[in-house]
Amino acid sequence: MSAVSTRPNLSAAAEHDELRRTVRQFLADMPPVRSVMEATEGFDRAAWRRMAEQVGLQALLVPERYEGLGQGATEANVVFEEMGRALYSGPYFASAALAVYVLLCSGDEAACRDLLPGIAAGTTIATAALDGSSAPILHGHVADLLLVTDGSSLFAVDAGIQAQPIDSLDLTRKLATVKFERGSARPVGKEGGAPKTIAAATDRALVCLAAEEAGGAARCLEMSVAYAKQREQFGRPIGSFQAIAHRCVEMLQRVEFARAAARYAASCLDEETGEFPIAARVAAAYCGQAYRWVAGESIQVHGGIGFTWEHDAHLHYRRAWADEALLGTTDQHYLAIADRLGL
Amino acid sequence: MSAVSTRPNLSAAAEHDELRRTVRQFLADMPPVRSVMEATEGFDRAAWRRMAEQVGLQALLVPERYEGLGQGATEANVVFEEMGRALYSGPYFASAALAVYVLLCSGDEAACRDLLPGIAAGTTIATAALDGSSAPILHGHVADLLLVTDGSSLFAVDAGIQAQPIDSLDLTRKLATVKFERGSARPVGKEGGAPKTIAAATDRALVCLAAEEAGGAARCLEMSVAYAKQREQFGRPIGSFQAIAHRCVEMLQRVEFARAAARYAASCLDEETGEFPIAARVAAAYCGQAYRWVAGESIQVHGGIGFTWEHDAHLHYRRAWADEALLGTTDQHYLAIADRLGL
Amino acid sequence: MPELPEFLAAAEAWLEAGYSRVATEQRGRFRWGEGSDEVHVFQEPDPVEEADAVPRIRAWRAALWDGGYGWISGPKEYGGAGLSRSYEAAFNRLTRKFDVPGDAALTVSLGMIAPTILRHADEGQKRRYLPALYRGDLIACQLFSEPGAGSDLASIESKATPEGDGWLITGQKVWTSGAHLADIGEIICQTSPGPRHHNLTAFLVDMHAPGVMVRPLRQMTGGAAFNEVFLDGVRVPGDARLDAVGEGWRVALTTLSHERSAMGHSSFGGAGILSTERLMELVRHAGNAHDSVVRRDFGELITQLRVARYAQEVMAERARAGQPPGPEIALNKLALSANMAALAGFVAGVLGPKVIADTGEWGTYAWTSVVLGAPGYRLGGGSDEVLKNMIAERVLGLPRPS
Amino acid sequence: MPELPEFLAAAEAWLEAGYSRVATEQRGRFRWGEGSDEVHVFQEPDPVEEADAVPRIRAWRAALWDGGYGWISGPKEYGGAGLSRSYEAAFNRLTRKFDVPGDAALTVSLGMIAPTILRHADEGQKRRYLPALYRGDLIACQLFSEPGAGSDLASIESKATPEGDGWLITGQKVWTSGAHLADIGEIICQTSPGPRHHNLTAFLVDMHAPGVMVRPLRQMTGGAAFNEVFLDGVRVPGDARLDAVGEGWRVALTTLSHERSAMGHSSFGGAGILSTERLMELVRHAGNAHDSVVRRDFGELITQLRVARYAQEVMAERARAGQPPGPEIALNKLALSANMAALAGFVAGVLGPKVIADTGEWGTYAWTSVVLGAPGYRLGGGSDEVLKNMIAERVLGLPRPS
Repeated sequence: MSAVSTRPNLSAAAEHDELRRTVRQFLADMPPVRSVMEATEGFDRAAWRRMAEQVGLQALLVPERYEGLGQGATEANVVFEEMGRALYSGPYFASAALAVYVLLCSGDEAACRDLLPGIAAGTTIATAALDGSSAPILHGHVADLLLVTDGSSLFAVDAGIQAQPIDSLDLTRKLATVKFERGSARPVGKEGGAPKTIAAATDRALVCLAAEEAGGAARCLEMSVAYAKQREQFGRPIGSFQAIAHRCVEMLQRVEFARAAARYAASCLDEETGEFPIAARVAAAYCGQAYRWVAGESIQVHGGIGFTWEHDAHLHYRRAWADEALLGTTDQHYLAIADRLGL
Repeated sequence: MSAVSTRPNLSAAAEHDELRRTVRQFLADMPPVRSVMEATEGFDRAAWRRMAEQVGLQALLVPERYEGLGQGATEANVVFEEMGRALYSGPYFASAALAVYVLLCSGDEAACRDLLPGIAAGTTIATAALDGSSAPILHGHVADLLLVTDGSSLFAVDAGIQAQPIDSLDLTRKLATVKFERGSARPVGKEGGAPKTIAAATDRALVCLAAEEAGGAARCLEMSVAYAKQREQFGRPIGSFQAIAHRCVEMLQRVEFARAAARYAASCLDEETGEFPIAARVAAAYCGQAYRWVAGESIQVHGGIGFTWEHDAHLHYRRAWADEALLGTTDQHYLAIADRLGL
Repeated sequence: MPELPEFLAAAEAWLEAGYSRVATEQRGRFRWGEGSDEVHVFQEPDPVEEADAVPRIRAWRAALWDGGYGWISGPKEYGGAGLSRSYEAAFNRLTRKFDVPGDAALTVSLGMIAPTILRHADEGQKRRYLPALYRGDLIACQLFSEPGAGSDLASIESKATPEGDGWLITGQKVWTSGAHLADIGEIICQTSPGPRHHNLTAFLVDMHAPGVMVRPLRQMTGGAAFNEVFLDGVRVPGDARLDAVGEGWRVALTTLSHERSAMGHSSFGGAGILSTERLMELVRHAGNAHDSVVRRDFGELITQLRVARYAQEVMAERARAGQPPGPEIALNKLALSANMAALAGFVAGVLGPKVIADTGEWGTYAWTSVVLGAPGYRLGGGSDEVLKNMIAERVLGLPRPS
Repeated sequence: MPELPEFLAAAEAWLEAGYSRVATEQRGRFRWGEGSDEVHVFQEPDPVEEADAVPRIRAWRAALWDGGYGWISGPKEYGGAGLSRSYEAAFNRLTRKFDVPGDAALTVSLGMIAPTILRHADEGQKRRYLPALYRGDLIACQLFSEPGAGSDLASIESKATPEGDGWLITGQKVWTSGAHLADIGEIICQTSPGPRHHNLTAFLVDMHAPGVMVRPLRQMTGGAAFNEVFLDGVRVPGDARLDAVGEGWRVALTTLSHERSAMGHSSFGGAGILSTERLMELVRHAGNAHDSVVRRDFGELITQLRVARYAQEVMAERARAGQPPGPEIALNKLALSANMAALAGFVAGVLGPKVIADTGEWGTYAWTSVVLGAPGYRLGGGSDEVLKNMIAERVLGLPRPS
């Protein structure tokens, strides 16, 4: 489809059912997130290896010429929805989406050839810090490969990384302060090419994040509806009260629209339609807001029990609020949309 | 009380009950707003004269030395709540509050002596255009006296006014395009003193407008609750459905808080507390938003009938939306609050 | 079945023969200050213009029908072309290149009543009404709401009582669009004192029959997009009954689900008042394109409008893949009413004083129609509350909210 | 009755004698980067600090009581000073000038349970408990919520069965604040299988009695501001019953209305986390004081916080003028939960990445406690939904929502 078309083909959905089932089953068989989130690494190394060996998920977005599966954003959309539902705590988003997109968007053939196969095999855990600051880095404490920028150029660092995980709002996606030796940094892409590469990679990664958020929101809705059917107050299921029922409908609205937004943006990316730069930020803004809202309302529907440490509601709530500051805030997305439309 | 205190005395409320009853009764005895709003002048001249002669409302805020009643913002608060409830369509706000405050804030003793007695007696209808543009002027088509500015100084114009009422959103408060002879303009206050005078007068007039909006919102709530008790759907009063009941509670919340905000700001003005500049804009922003929201929800509670021309709901809705642009928008109030607090 | 390209080539030739092309640069493109600045929120046609337009629309439908394009996706036995919906959609896109009358005035006729007839009518009724509706020989309206029964169809009080071979209908209907143009009306009446939802029956009533009186209903915008319809002992024949006695509620649900779908379709930001270009021009001309608060608000509004469109396209694609939308289609209607309210807030903020008084400046005061129309969107086509009840029960499987 | 100035002069002298003055410039004033940057949303005391604090608080209350300031507005027959509430308020303001322990840990004891006892207890109970509570000899907690009965008190399953002269209580309570410090608890139990709301009775149970077990309940913030309390065949004497058998629901309503009032009191932006100065410093240090979107949002937040304060002051004034607030006091609680949510959104927006990970920067990550605590405000002290039902029925006179 030509680059000027703004309407992507959305027809591939059905054939992804199998992929969805596989990923969902794999994630269901993993150790529960509560059992790993308090460990230092914050995820299960053995399951990470199985994910690579049995399902090959880390290779999903890596082109075949770099030993990947060469799948598109549409397939990633399905995988990330499932990751979000399961609150997967490993470095999947950082390594298999963010870092992969940075390398691909850099256009640095040699770096891709050297670095992508390890990421695809799951033997290299990569992450990226794209704002040029010393802010904490996603999964920095388990990263073998760091993509960083000085604001002008990109560098890959794969040795001498000193990292310290730190307290963070999201208990299921760790952040770390990272120091590394400048000397060990390898330039990636053209000198001065970082801003363009980062902008392109950020748009792409945002679409994965949006799908993850849509999946998380869908899970919150599911828990809420199930609870509203079963919990009785005043002699009847609380879901029969309009205050609860209508809130669940508003949650459904956001979940359905969030899923559609992420799905649509993914199709725009795969088909290179002119709508992509808008659709990416629309999905990012909408899904982020939707997840935050749905996760909050889910606590409310659950009442007291939803406010306890033991209930999973707060893990979603924490994830949703932490996402807000990961790759730009909602307001930044809104402003980007105005810019890109040429206002 | 000293100018640095931020806590006004709020105890005068009880003694205003009599004033409230008088004004409410007077407004109830007037021709219904629907019968006058489609006439060219948009209000009833005879009732305006009775208002001056029998109740003296036009003189309320005019100091006694200018032949007024010398009442304060607290008394005006009561009167404007009632005006808002009744959707009074005459030039009361423009003449008895806005123009009076502009003259008083100008500190121009001679102008006050010459012009205020006529306003207090209701024989002069005054209005003000404070943004220096050629935008339509509130009640300009019936104004005997126009307070205008060139952005630097203030002027009073009382002859050669040519005005044309124009279509406006608010059917119960007319606007007009106005032309006048520069030659007949009399300077008011110090040369270059307009910005200061206008800022002070605007804050004061906003407190009256806020009270009017709180009163309008209270009326919308009243109509909605009465309808929700009486209208049956699905075999029971609609007010017994949580969706309607909770909405009415949210309306009540805004109405009560709006009334309190306007009342509090009025007390701050009367007692010259340091909180006044903040309280004025807080009341303006909150009451404007509250009225707009409550008027809209009131249509929704009334269902189809609320969307008809014949029902009064839309008259409040129109008034509420038109108020937004009268003396600054909500966003401008928010920004002013940030400025004034020294952020 | 012709291949799509052939079909389109033939269609283009047919259109070319009868209608002039719209210059490409005029099409869809919004230009500040050009032409009318009207902001259409409801169809509130000028009576004079309307008298002129209706014959043109009827002629266009007749030409379409006679050319074989009147009902492209319709079954052949009722005069349709028997092609898939994608052919119909492609043809509709093609017509935008030509200067032809729109079908907006026939939204109820073709978007709501015809599908109801296709689903609920008997063979004879289908043959009689479907070609006539698609050919524009008949225009239909929907007679559901009553002053005492807004959202609650089960409290309908209009009564149909058997008389001879037919029925005698008496009652009052309200919020009817286009009743003054309609030849027939789908009416729901009480036919027994029986239990709620089982006491209703649907009929197709001749709007020109003696005893039918149509009166315009003025809504808060000032215009009259709707009617009140009074029926005083109107005789209808036995074959005017749609589906069985007591099935009126089910018939009404079919019509309502099409209504929501038709309304939801306008929820995305592609054309007309929701056009991105038009909104940007508004912001620029109002002089606050550089105000970052306005830019942020604009980004938020566009996000809401686009997401509604994306969701609709994803749903449409699922439908094409054989998963026709169920009751969740009503989510689009909820999005539409929310988006209209958001639009009202945005334009009022951008225009400030220019939206409260008509200074004659092009494209400013005209936006009051959005401010005044927004509340109607929350009420029409199923109020937000009624739709939420329905979705809670039928999509989420929650106990019936009460 | 002493005149207020005399009263205050004497009080100041008394305070001066026992406590040191807080330097004026320290008082209330927030300074960026100084001291702890903790953001207190719930009382989640450190167990060690708490062990230290409670004896100090008890000593302070005892000194107050013995000095005649322990219950200034209380009736003389129960040891109060019999003065008006304005004296009490003036004294409380005065104490802020001195380095004295606050009464925050006694909010339930003095703000909720004591007023309930004053209204519902018999003469003997009043004489026994009121002085002890105000003197700090006893600390009370509230035992209402249960795992199966959150907002719906009528489904309480804890049972009190008559045994000898007294009762035997068995059940489980949850969301109890300060149960681990409390000497007595106001508990609501089922005492008959009778009709809803008439089957409940209130008791004052000794928290040190055999069979009472208190366990901390960890909430989503990570801390444990609340407890679970298990009662396994706890024997209470006959005179532990508060008001008549079957009156438990009415007793509970009294306590709850005081709870809402106590919670609502924190809804305004004067001190602590809602302090305007603290928020402005936050914005400045986050580096976006010149961002007009942030300034606009700040103005909006301040508007909400101030209006809540103004409304409370207007209500308080009405109360002083002899119109004590009715159930509409719960509007303050609704405002509080909305304002906490608005605050969470605002600080998260201002801090961006700084609120999601603890980099050690002063006064940044500490605000996560607002993000994590906000949902609790909507649930505690009557959920938004339950309060809205109550207000709809009792303030607006709507039919009981269902």
